[in-house]
Amino acid sequence: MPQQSLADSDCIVIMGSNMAENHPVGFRFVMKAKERGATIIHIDPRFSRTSAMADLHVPIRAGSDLAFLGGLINYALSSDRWESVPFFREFVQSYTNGPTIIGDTFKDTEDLAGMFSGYDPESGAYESSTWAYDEGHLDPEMTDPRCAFQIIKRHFSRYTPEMVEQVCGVPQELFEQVAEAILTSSGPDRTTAFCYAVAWTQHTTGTQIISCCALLQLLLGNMGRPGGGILALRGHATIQGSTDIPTLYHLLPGYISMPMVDAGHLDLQSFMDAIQQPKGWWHNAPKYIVSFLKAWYGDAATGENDYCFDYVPKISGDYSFAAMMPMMKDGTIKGLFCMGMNPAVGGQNSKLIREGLANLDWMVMRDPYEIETAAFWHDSPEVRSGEVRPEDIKTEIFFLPPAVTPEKDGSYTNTQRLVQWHEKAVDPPEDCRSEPWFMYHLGRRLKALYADEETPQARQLQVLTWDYDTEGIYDDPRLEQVIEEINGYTVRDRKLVSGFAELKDDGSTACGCWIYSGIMPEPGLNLARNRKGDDAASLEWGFAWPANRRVLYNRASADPSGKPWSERKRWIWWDEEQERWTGYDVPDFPATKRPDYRPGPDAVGIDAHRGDAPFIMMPDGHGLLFAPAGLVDGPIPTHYEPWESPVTNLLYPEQVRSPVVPTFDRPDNQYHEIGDPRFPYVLTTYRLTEHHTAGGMSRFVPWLAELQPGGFAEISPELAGEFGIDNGDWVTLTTLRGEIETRALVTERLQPLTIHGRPVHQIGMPWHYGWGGMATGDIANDLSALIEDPNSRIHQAKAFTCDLSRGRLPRTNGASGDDE
Amino acid sequence: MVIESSGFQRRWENRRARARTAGDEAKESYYGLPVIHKPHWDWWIIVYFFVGGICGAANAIATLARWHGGKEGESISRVARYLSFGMVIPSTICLILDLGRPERFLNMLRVVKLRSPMSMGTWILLSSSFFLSLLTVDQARRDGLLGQDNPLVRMLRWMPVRLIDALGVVPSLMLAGYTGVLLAATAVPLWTRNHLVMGPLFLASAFSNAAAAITLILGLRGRSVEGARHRIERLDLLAMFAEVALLVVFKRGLTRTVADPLETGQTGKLHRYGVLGAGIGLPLLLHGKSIIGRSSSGRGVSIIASALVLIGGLAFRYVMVMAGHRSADDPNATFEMTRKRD
Amino acid sequence: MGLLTQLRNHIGMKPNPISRSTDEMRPRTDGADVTVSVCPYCAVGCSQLVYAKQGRIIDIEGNYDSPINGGTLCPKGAATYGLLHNPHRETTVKYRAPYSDHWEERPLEWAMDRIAERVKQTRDATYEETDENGVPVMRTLGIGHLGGATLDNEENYLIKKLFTGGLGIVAIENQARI
Amino acid sequence: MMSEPRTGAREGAMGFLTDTTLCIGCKACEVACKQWNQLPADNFGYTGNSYDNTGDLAAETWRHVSFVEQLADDSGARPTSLNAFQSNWLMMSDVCKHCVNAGCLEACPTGAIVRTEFDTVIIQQDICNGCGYCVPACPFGVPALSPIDHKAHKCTLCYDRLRGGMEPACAKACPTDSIQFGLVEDLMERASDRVENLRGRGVDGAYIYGDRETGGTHGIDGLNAFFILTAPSETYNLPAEPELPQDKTFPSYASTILAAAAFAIGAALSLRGK
Repeated sequence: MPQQSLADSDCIVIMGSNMAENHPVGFRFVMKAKERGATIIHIDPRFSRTSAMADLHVPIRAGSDLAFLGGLINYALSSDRWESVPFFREFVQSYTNGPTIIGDTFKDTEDLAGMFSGYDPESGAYESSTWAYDEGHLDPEMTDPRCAFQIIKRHFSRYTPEMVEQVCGVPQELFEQVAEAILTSSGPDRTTAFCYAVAWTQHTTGTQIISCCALLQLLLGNMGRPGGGILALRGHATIQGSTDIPTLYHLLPGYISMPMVDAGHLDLQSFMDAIQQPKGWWHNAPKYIVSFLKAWYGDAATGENDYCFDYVPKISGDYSFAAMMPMMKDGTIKGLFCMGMNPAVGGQNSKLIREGLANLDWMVMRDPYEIETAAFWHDSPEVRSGEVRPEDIKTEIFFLPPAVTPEKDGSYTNTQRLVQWHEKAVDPPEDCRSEPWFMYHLGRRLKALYADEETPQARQLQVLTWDYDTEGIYDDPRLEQVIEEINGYTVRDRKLVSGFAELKDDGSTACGCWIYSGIMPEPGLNLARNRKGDDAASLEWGFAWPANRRVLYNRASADPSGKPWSERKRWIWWDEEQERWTGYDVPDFPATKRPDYRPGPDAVGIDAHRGDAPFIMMPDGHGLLFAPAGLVDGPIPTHYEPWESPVTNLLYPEQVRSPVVPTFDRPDNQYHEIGDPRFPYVLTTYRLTEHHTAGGMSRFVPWLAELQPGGFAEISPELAGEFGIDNGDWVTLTTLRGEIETRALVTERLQPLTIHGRPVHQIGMPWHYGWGGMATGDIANDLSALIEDPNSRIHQAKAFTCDLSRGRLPRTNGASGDDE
Repeated sequence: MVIESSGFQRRWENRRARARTAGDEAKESYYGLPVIHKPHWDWWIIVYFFVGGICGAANAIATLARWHGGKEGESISRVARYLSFGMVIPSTICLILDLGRPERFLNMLRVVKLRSPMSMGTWILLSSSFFLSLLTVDQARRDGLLGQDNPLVRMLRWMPVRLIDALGVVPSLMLAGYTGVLLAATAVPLWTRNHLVMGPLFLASAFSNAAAAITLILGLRGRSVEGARHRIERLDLLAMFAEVALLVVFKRGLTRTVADPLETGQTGKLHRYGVLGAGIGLPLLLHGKSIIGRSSSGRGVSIIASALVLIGGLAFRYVMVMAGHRSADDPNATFEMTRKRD
Repeated sequence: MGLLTQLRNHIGMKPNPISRSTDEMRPRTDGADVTVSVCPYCAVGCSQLVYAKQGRIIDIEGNYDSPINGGTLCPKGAATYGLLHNPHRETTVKYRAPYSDHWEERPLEWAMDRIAERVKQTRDATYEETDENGVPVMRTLGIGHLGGATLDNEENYLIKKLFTGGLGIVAIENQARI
Repeated sequence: MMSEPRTGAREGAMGFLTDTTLCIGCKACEVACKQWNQLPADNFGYTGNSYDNTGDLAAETWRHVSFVEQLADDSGARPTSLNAFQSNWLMMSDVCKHCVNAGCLEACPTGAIVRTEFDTVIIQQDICNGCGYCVPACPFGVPALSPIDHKAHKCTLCYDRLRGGMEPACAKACPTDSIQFGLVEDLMERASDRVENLRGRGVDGAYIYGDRETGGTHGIDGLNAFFILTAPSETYNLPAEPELPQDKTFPSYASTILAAAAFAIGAALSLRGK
């Protein structure tokens, strides 16, 4: 949902995010909603600048978000408002897979004490066949005990307000205030929005926390409607773009999976069969895959050679960020390109990462400043303490300064899928060059080196199309050609397509990224450069993929018969005369499919969906209360304790942690046991308004460095009282991965919570700081561990445990920041 | 299974007294940070107050001594005039060097602001040094320093000395006193609390310093000017009594918080022992015999006493400026002055 | 200016003496050319106006027209100018030889050639055409890439295309994962 | 209804309304001001004063966001429901008040500090000779001498931008429009409506700081850059009833002249030969 739509919300729940601090301008719209009488709720372990503006701040134990959301689901389903207002039941019945009967092979965590059926102990993974639907059976009344709705109800039945108080530390009356606020602000004419960020994703159950929120929003009918939905607040300028056109190991552009050996993607056909879905939009997958291969390999890609499918490398394992670090340390990865990223501070277990960097043969560093990742060999805690000497580090490092945003053309995709073009104002100074320049000229050089070789690796590069014209004083590649390639064109006459609907799977079209198709419908017309905003959906400002739709699944903003659920929440609706969908947004639905359309028996793809099935990407067009496939750690969100937690799992005592978490059991990455007495305090890391992620773009900028010039950890007065620590004293934090010293900001904004009847203290620490730049401090990520969420492979930095002690580290030459 | 709620009360009395938090530090005032900004003034301005005060007072004494004094008055007037002229030069230099941009000192003449003591002070310094230099030139002529009979001397004889003398008194007196008003017309609590007393206090101190300086010079000049010295000593004592009185009035007018810089710390000690003790108390003691016996004390005593007064005068200005800094830095002093008066 | 006006301006006559330069004061962006950019910091996507004169950026502030930020910016967005112009910014190529304890200056072209050679060298040494059970994988695990969340979409496209499609590098990651 | 004007602001006076109930403490104003005026970063040091490491207005810092944490009562209990509008963590962007009668302007002996056609107060950098008398003369502690060019500096309410018809940099950058720029009479209208609205929504501590009623601003006669606060002004390091220091000059002159006369007579008597 677009940020502007928050202004129409009746209740905004900010959880897993500190929006006012990390997305201040996005928070404008929350303030607008507040001025119109919306209730703002901030659920966070810490009272932060977001809580200061909220009507309700709910302190919660870091890592227990899912228990809280489960509590909300249980509260909503057992509330009389949910039963009395017909809208809720009708929304769930017609737009979700509530009525679907699940096969009897499925066993819930209630039956198997915290586990789902289909778990294979050796491989440590679920096999999802036992979660399948009982083909074709529906119970519209949703009373059958095996229908998804009833399974959900039973699954969350033990997430009572008392349980939430025990697990999350949130007093019952506070929990009920939140639940009532959300319930009364949901309905036909009222919508509640959730805003979240990495404090939800960065858990070993991160994906499930978000799917639990989606489940709650489906039950409350807040999906696809103005002022409703879930807004992911992403942290980098184009982190959304970098997952759409991914520099990620497991994806090809347009969320098409990389070919995987162990998933049987051995040739093009098996690959396409695995991705294609009989029903729903993914039925078109082959068109996008073939067009993508034509874009990369051009004329070399023909029907005979599977459109050069073999040249696309296949993955057979985990090469995510966390896996790459040990691969560097163990010598598998010998060369590294690091462009605008600072893993020596931002990566988990950053001491291991610095050791990995020291074991590389060569590294290419592209950053405007000499950040810690570029300077690890001559200035790092290990070098300062004498543990490591530059003379022992073999890494050959090339430091090439890049152009900064206003010195190069290009587009960013922001947190609401909006692609915006930024124009080049001036040429970059001296040796600074833009990334396209670097990639294009590196590619040209490599093509030359491999020009007359016959090896398979040479062949792989030779077939790649890499011929862009250049312009400007530094011979930058013309980005317009790159965008044309991304947008897609008909191969014969290179005529640009107007959208992914025109892409074919017979090799007649080429398209670099199908979801961005339509961004350049005509040569020179880059929709990302549109700059006509208005105070509705601003369709003339930039280009939102897919096809400029601003609210996804906005068909759900109309009832099954196509009429808006209410005048106040009108968004798109069926226009009987024009016989098409119309409204304030581009309909995320076939424009002319009547609401009462019913598919024929052998209908395929999107035609197989009914006229009242808003979720066009889902196989059956319905929102998933119960996810039969797609997530590797269970079809229904379940609360498991973070990998390191001071308390056991009250809901599932036999299964404290999620059973399928990928771990890195290595001597340099040890984990703490549950309830480990040596590390009794919950530690959560977070960001500040004044700094940017690993600090590379803020600790070196004087105006920002002076606003938060030194690292600190936030401690509650009660915890500080036990150690005799006063505001401003030095403290030391230790985990099995490392120990750091920092200053204590003793503040009432943190408080101990009662978990399982005993007090649990929480410590908060910003993770921007490092030894470089003008704002320095010890690196918080020296404490965190390499561990991953099973679905997204993101790490756990929002809830792990640590020990606290007074005073500084006995460092020999005062390695850390200034001493007083 | 039902988990009964712990009915837990979220208070932590049993823990050790709560640690001092960021919230605690902002309870009394904004983390103890100053509300107003203190002036940058230190030694340049302190010296300027000292020499400026003497310059103004000495010129006034010189004029008054000539009108009333007869032969002894003449010698006092001569010493006072040359002393005053001697003090004008350092005053101007100190003022200019204290400026952030000394090269722009002439900008002081761009405007006449009656409500700005510094603007008025500039014009006062200008006019008093103008009259003073004329009178000093006349004095030099009369002492034959400019030669006996040359065109310059003949021309100078036409100078309406009495008129210039009369005109010069007012700016000189103002020069001696305006420095107090300069401090009073600021937001610094110590200075502005008792603004009416500041001018007179500085004036009194200037007179006692000038008188002491003249006494010192006469004392050093030996027996020939014994009578003149006794007269100026009388003025010195009068000025010192006035200064003590004004200091008492000043101190009583302050509340405890605002007076704190004069009570505690380095400025407090310097005030009690330097200004009051050495600067006024000791000299009065030394002159004690002459005060009771209504006779004049010996030369040695007079020299020591006047030297002490001068040191006390300098200490007084140092204390006033530095205590002003502390007062400006103390938020509670400012809040005391500006609390809501409903 | 006549002596009289000089005197008038300089000897205490005018009560509110506005100087000539104050009287002629203009915004420093007068006459600058303006381009529309996007803030490089977080994902809210604030639109920025970049003022530049003679090839040098002089001011970066919010763009009123944007429906997202409507001219406003956060502290980081407002400091974008400081990201470009500040004493710590590196503008020349630096090279660290293995086991050395200092940076050396190197020409850009030399560095690009050397990088291409090192890539080819490492790639050839670690290239797997097929995995152990004969499945064509055409990849190298010897080279990795980090970064992308702050790089333009076009850049990400070229990186993925060259590194994965052309060189078979699979260990490509960005900040979306940390 | 044209009520009696709430400050002495002159015709066409422009100013700031800083509504602290909308301030999210993001410090965009501090940075936008420094960026437009190209002010260097000044102090470096972790203060521990909650999130305020800026500390105070200074020669190179013309906007300063203050933070005051008021979460726990003495026994340590935290609130479970917050009363409306930023009651537990006060944030406020402090700035020069551009007083209707400005202490710095009246004190300035060189005429460097002048009142512009927008009724704002600026320090003309081509005139100021760094005498520093404006520094102690300001009842709010705004101007300061720069350690770099030894001249006095303070917020100019973006006089150069106003001359170009542009909005001041901080008001433009403020994401939640806590800093609003405009004609003082309009802003005062908006402020009084806002205070009424706030009081209706449970913020009964809200008031305007800088008009004649609250604090009277003795002699200052109102601020062109005024605030809506929700706590006693001392909490934000603002004097409750500041005075215009220059109101004391004439009485002080009078007492000095009297003393001078007395001393003249005293001196004359004591110098008279017996």
